[in-house]
Order: sequence, then C-alpha cells, then structure tokens
Amino acid sequence: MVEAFKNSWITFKSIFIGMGITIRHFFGKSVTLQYPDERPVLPNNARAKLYVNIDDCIGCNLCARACPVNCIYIDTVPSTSDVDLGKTSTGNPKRFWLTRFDIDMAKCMYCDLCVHPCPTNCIYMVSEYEYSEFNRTNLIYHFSNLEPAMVAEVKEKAANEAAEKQRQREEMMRKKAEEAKMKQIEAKKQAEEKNDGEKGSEPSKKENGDS
Amino acid sequence: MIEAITDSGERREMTINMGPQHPSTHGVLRLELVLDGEVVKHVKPHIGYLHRCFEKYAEQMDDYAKVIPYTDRMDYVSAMNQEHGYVLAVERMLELEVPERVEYIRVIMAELQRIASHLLGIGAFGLDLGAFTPFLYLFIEREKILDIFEKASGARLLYNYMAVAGLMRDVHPEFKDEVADFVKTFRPKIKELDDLLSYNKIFVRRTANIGVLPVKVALNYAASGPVLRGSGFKWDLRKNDPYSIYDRFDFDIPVGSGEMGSLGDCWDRYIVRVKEMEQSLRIIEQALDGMPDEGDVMAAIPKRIRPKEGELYVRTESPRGELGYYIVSDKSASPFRVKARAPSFVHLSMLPAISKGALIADIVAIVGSIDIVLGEVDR
Amino acid sequence: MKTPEEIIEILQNRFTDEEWILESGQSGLPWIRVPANKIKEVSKILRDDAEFRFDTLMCLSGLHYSAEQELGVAYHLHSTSLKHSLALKVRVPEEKPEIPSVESIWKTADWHEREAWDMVGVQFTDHPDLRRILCPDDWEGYPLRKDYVPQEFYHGVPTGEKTVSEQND
Amino acid sequence: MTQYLLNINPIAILVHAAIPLTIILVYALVAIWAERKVAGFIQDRLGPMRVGGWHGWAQSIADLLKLIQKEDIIPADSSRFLFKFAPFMMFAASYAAFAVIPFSSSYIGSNINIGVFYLLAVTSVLTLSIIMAGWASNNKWSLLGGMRSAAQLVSYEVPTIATVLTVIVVTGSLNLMTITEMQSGNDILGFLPNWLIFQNPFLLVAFVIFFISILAESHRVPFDLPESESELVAGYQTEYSGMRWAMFMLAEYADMLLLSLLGATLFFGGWNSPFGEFMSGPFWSFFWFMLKGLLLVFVMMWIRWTLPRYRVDQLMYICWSILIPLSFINLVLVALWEVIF
Repeated sequence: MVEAFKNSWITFKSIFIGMGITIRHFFGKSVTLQYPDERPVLPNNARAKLYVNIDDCIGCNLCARACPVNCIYIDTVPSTSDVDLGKTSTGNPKRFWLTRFDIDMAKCMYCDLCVHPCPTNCIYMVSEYEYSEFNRTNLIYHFSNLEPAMVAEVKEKAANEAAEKQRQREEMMRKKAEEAKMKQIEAKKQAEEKNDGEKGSEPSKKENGDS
Repeated sequence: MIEAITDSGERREMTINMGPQHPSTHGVLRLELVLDGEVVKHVKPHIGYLHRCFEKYAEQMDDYAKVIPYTDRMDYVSAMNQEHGYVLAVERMLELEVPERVEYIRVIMAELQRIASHLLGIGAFGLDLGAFTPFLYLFIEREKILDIFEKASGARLLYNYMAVAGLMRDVHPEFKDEVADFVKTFRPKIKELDDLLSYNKIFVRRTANIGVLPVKVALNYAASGPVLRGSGFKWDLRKNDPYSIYDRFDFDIPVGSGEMGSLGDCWDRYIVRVKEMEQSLRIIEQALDGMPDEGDVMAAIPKRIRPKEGELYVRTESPRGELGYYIVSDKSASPFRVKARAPSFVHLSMLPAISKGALIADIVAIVGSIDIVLGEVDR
Repeated sequence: MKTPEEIIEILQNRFTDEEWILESGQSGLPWIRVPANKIKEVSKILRDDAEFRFDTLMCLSGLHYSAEQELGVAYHLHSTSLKHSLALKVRVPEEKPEIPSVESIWKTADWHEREAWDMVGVQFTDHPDLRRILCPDDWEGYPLRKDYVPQEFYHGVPTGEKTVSEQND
Repeated sequence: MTQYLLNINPIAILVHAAIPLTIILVYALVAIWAERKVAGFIQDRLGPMRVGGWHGWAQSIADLLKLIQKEDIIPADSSRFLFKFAPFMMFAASYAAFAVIPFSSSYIGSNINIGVFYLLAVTSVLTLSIIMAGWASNNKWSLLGGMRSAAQLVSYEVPTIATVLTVIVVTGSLNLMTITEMQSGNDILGFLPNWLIFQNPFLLVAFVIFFISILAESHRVPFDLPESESELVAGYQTEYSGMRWAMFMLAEYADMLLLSLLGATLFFGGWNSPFGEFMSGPFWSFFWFMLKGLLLVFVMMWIRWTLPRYRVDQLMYICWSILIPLSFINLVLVALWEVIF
C-alpha cells in the first residue's frame, strides 16, 4: 500500500518535472528560421552546387576521372597551331578547346572529390542551394561557352590540322624511311666494296698474324 | 483477418506486417509479426529494402579514395565514424602515419558525431514511445553539431571529410572555440533530458524489463557498442582495442546496471547512450587541449593508392557498435573486396531472440533501443 | 593472448592428419586456411577450448576468387576474455561451394551466412534458414561474384541504370 | 407521444441544435490550430505561420478546404456501410451530448433532470463507432486500434462515473444546471468561490481521478493507444481519408471539449464567475465557462506534448487496479465528509 502510494507520488513528481520543463520552453524563444523570408547563412565552403570557371579549365579530365558517380562529361578538341588559347589565371597554358563540359547535378553526390585534383582550381562547390527544377534534364549544367558553330569549326580545324599533321608525319616517315633505305643501300654498297677490299686484304692480315 | 475474429472458441494467430512503411521501424524495415491478440509470438525481420550494393560499388571504383563517399552513405547518421573506420583500414594497409593534428581533428569529429548520432537515437527512441518533444529538443543540439561540421567540411550530413592519410581540408580557424562552446552549452541539456525523459516514470515503465538481453546471448550474437554495454559488459573498442589516439584520453565506459529493471533491458541500453554522451564530451575537451594549432592536414602519399597484396580486418567503435572493414587488396588500384561489418546488421539479427512474448508496443521499444540505421543494415 | 603462429601450432598438434599453414599477403594480417569439412570442428574447439576462447565471431565475409574459380569465406574471431584475434579462411571450388554452417556455434553467423549466400553463393550446409537476405527471394545470380551480370528486368521492371535514365529523359 | 411531437416548435429545435454545433465547429477550428501552436511553442518551434497572416490563424480553415477536396478512399474489401457510417456516428455521439451542457446562465440545450446520466450514456456510443470503424476498415492495424479503444473506453468509463457520482452525492442532483447553480457565490474562507473542488478535500482527489479518466476517454497522451502512431500507424483511422477522417478529428476535439466542459461544470463552478457577482450575466457566464473548459483543454495539450505513452496492459492496470478502487474509496470518503460536516 505504502509502496503503491510512493510509486504514484514518484510518477506524479516526474510528470510535473517534465511539464515544468515544457512550459519553460513554451515561453522560451523559438529556433525556427522562417525559410523564404529568412535564409540560413551558409559558410563559404558549403558544398551545395558544383561550379566550373570555364575560362580556367585546361581540359585535363582529372575531375571527371575522380568522380565516383561519373557525372562530369568532358569532350576536348586540341587547339590548332594558329590559335593561342592563352593561359589560365594560374599560369597553365591552355591547349584544348572544351567542346563539352557538362555536369549532371541530378547525379552529383556532392562528395568534393573532383575539386581537389584540379590543377587550376577551376571546378569548385558554391553555396547556392536553391536550384530545383521541374524537368530533370534542366539539372544538366552546360559550362562550355563555345557556340555550336564554333564547335563545328574548331572540330573541323582540329581535324584538318590533325590530318595535316598526320600527312606531315607520314611524309616525314616516308622521307625518313627513304633516307634510311638510301643509307642502307649505301651502307650495303660500301660494305660490299669493303668486303671486296677485305677479301683481298684479310688473308694477308692473317698471314701477318701468323708470322 | 475477418475469420480470425469471427472464429469463436479456438485462438487463432494473426500475421501482420510491420513495415516497410511504418512510423517506428526507423526506415524501411519489415517485421513479420505473428500475434496472439497483442502478444507477439514470432518476429521475422525482412531487410534489404535499402540495399544499394555498397560492396559491389567499392569493388568497381578505380581508387580507394572514391569509396569514402559511399561509406558515408552506409550509416548516414554517423558518417564521420564510418569514414574514420575506412580510412584507418586503408592507412593500416599502406602502413601510413598521419600527422598528429589530423588524428586530433579526427577524434574530435568522431566524438561529436557520436553525440549527434546518440541524440538522434535517443530522440527517436522517445518518439517511438510517444514522447515527441524530447526528440525536437535533442534535434536543436544536433543542429549545432551539424553546423560545426558544415563549417569544417562544407556538408551537413554526408561529409566525405576524412581522406586517406589526412583530411580533405583543414578546419576553420574558429573551430576550437566553437567546439568548446558547444561542450559548455550541451552539458546542462543532458540534465534536462534526464528530467524530461530518462527518469520519467512512464518512460521507465515502458522500457524497464523489456527486451532483456543477457550478456551470454549478446556475446554469442557478437553484439557490441551500447547494446553490449547495456547488458553490463564493459567493452569498448576505444579502450579495449585502441585505434587512432584513443589511448591518450581518459574516459569511462558506462555500462548498464539494471537500475530500473533487469540488467540488459531497453532502459539500460538507453541510459548507456546518455552517459556515453558525457564521456564523449570529456574526450572532446581533452582532445581540444591536446590538439596542435598548426600543422599539415595531409601526409605525403602517392597520387594513386595501391596497397600491397593482402587483407585485413579493422574495427572501430561507431556509435552503434563495432564497425569493421574487411579489405582485400590484389595490388591493383581498386579494392578486391570491401566488406563492411555493420553493427546494426548484427543487432537486428538478435531481434527475434529478445522479443519473444513481447507486446506490439514493446517491439517498437526494442527496435528503438537497439538503435538501428537501415542504411547500415542493408548497405 | 596468443599470436596466430601459436594458435596454428596448437591446431597442428590437435589435428595431425592435416597440414596447417599460416597464409598472408604482403600487407595486412595473416590468416589460417581451414579445409571446408573441418571448419565446424575447428570453430567449436576455438570457441570452447580454454586456450582460445574465441567467444565472438566479429565478421564473416564471402569472397569470390575469379582467377582460381573459387569461392572463399573469411571468419574473423575475437576473444573478449583472452583479447586475441584470428582470421580463418575457407576456400571451395565454384562448382560445389558447400561449407558447413557455424550458426550453431556463433549465432551471429546466421545472418552473415545468409548474406554470403546471397552475395557470392556459398552454400552453408545445415544452416537452419538459408534464404536470400538483401536481394529479393527470386533474384537471379550472385551480385558480388566478379563475373556477375545484373538481370535486365525484374518482374518487368528494368534494373539497369541506363534504361532508367533513358526513360526519364 | 404524438401529443408531445405536435407541441414541438421546429424552429426552436433548429436553433437549439445549431448553437452547440456552431460552438463545436468554431472551437474545433481554433483548437486544431491552437494544438499545433502549443506543440510548436513547447518544442521551440513556431508552428503554422503562413496561412492567413498573423501566426497562421487560417491554417485549419485551409486544412479543412484541402480535406474537402480530397478523394474519399474506401478500401475494396471493407464493410462499406459501416465504414462510411462510423465517423458520423462518432461525431453524432459527442454532438448529442452537448445538449445538456449549461453553456451560460441562460442557455442550456435541454434542461432535463437526468443530464449527467444522459451525457454519460450518449458518449458511450463513441466506443461503438470506434469499433465499427476499426472493424469495417478490413485493416489489421485498424482492428487492433478498435479493440484497444473498446477496452480502454469501457474500462475508463467506470472511474469517470464513480467520480461523477461523488459530485452527485454532494449536490444531490443529476441536472447539470442545478449543479452549477449550487456552486455560485464566494463563501469559502471568505473569498474563494463556492466551487465543488474547494468544498471538500476528497473532491480534489476525485477531480484528479476524473481528469486522468477523461484523458483516457478522449484518447489523449499518455493514453492515446487507439491511434498511437508509432505502434499502430493511425489505429482505427488508418484507412480513412478526406472528410471522413476530418469527422473523426472533429469528433475527437469535440469530445475533448465536452469532457473538459463537464469537468468545469462538475468541479469548477460551470459558468459561475470566480469573482462572485462581478463580471456575471449571460454573456460573461458563457465566457467564464468556455475559459474554464479551454484551460482544461490546454492542460490536456500540454500533457500531450510532454509525456510518453503507456502500454496497453499498463493502461488497464492503472484503471482496474488503481483508479477504480481509489475512486470508490473516495466516493465513500466524500459521503462520510458530507455526513460529518
């Protein structure tokens, strides 16, 4: 009986303590942030969205290779000799036209792994977090700033130059091959001549040696 | 079902599916309950609804570092601890030494994460028993930890902060002050939690003597972490098999005492978590004192991580228990096999053993008290 | 506290008909290769013998050695009283991947073995309830085998990543 | 009988029926909003803030509009008639009980001399409608919720009635108007109002038991087992949607108000002003009555957002082993006190 009363007393006491805490919070301050009116201040290094400073990109493909989910797509075309693409702000020379630099943010898992290998620090996370879309394809961001016509032109140019280079290389190879052939022939000739001479001289040497 | 009640005389059992969409299964877990009235005769957990082939993905990555973001997603409530275990395993494989400062930051992060994870676990446990308010009070505190993480790593939940041989980036300059501040403001909140929930008589009556797990059964099931400690077994990998720099810190291992009911019941498992948060605070304080202010956060390693051929099993104490990584390397750049031994997986497998004869409400309490995260169970 | 070397010596004395070898890679930790038919016996001794007292099975993992066409199972044991650890490994050919279950010795092996069965297809004989655990019951193939090709459709639902994105686009 | 029916004035009946209905509807809209605000403030949140401007006052109206538009889903294998009928029956039960509540010194729906008895009898129909809903849904969770609620309501009716009996013992009347009138005046210790709760120390105990019982009767935490969301998903409401679900919600809140008002009538002087003649009269008495009732409702909300929930067997234990014996002992003690003093 006494036990039962004690138990109920403890129950009531713990309930009242709990109610005391909740009523204190009732009159306390709330922690809610009224979202569209007030916005949370994200730290500078918040990882919310990938951004590429395309002017600094040298098309090295390191980020795409570092991505665990393969959400970065890069196509490059080597620049032709008549165009100087300039240098990045970090001083690396640019050697490629970036015909395509797409990031599928629907696939991205914000792991930050692509940021670190970049030699020119041109790919990084920004703290912009409101970019929902109604259509999934809108989440594929195109960073390349080349016009389609330009892309075609560049591609053609590059192809031409590549063909030219190939041709040159082939010519060189041919020349080299010819030269080598000539040399071989000459060498053969010389060797034959030598041989002819040697045939006569050798025995005399031997003879000398023997004697 | 209609036969079950129109049938007069004989008792008939009712099979009921709890989950995969149920408010208190902590994710997509399905429990097949065989009921006699409200008494549970058998429980059969069905898992796999959240299976994302972590191990297969790990094998297909061409870099050991690329696995780290996936480890985050295993136990998404304690991502830092998951990373910690994995990078430790790879570092041991490579026989690497990491800078002092890195070790300290890792420990602080891991302990903060442990607190954050316990806050969620405790809160959700209260929520399962119908106490909504403590859950949100604890979330306020958890947010503060996440703010610190966000400033350091840039992300709030899946950090990818620890890298093999170091950290992805250095902590922000005011990191130490913020953590110290958090430790100071958090201590009184534990007292408030005790008053509001832990020693509330209704809560105690709901949890004491429920889901009793004897030590012998716990060891046979390889239970670990708070579940094992709740059964009164003093076992903590941070003390018993020290990794990182845990041997430098002075802290206690709280164990269940059967204070409110029998040893190893839900309340014991719960209170172990509450007490563990205090111990984590102690570790954080000591680590803050010992942490060097300056220093590199990355050891020199080759660009491509290629461990020698071999294998090892490394275990760490995650908030839920022993988190093991079994890594097999075949000398190539991608791991031959990564197996994660998830504590929740093991703990969930003992659910049938400890919940015989319980009521439906007790099943909810037991599942809450072993604090499973389905992302880790299914991987 | 015993090193694997000491343990293997004791085992050698116990099972004289087998030759026990301690295997190891160039890094990491060594393990003991156990013949498939002996694993249950060995496990029982390792758990109960006063010299070992391996009371917990920390981890059980299935492996697929595609080059050798073999399946493997690694057991990681730990003793909470004597504080030593040990790794065992069993390897069986792919065609007949049968290994006795250790579920009756360490209860935790129940789900771990189910996972190994589900993932690499090791058949644990006399396991009480060997069903798939992570994949659906009627899934085809063993996902963690190196030569695994996912089935294209599961009950009419495409499983591949490509088909899904093509549908959505 | 026919004579009686012919004497009825239909317009008077409609007016009498409309007044409690208006009160219930307005109260339900306010109370649902208030519950969310109370929950919000207790949890350091703000609760609804956007709809309607000031602190989201129009939130429940918006919810109501949304619920009206929602599809009315009826499970395929359900018992269709019972499924459709149950929510209305539940609301009808609590609505009918308002007939005998003396809202003001000059208004009571029906001033019958067995008021309390009628009220308790009508509210027990609630049990029936909940079992109906739980069974007709053809859902196992609903069924469990329905069974729990049947057991709970039937059990807790006993201590409720026993504590109401104590009041009847003191007042000697079953008419709620009479009971209220008996409590007017400020005579106790010179300043305290003549409310029953101050008249007799054992009536205080009776009130505590009564309050615990009405928490259980209106399914509030810590006794919200029939719909305990973390165990039974939503209990007997699991399969309901749209307006039918809203009827349940309405009935639940109406029930809360009904029992709180009953408590205010029985123990806190009903519509009597706490300051004697000051601020009395038909309007003020309505104000005081609602204030007392709503304060009790607030305490119910406050408890809800503080406490965890009891388990079903503990609930039964509390009722049968503690509250029922205690309430009957208390009844005897109250009677003795009345005889002695």
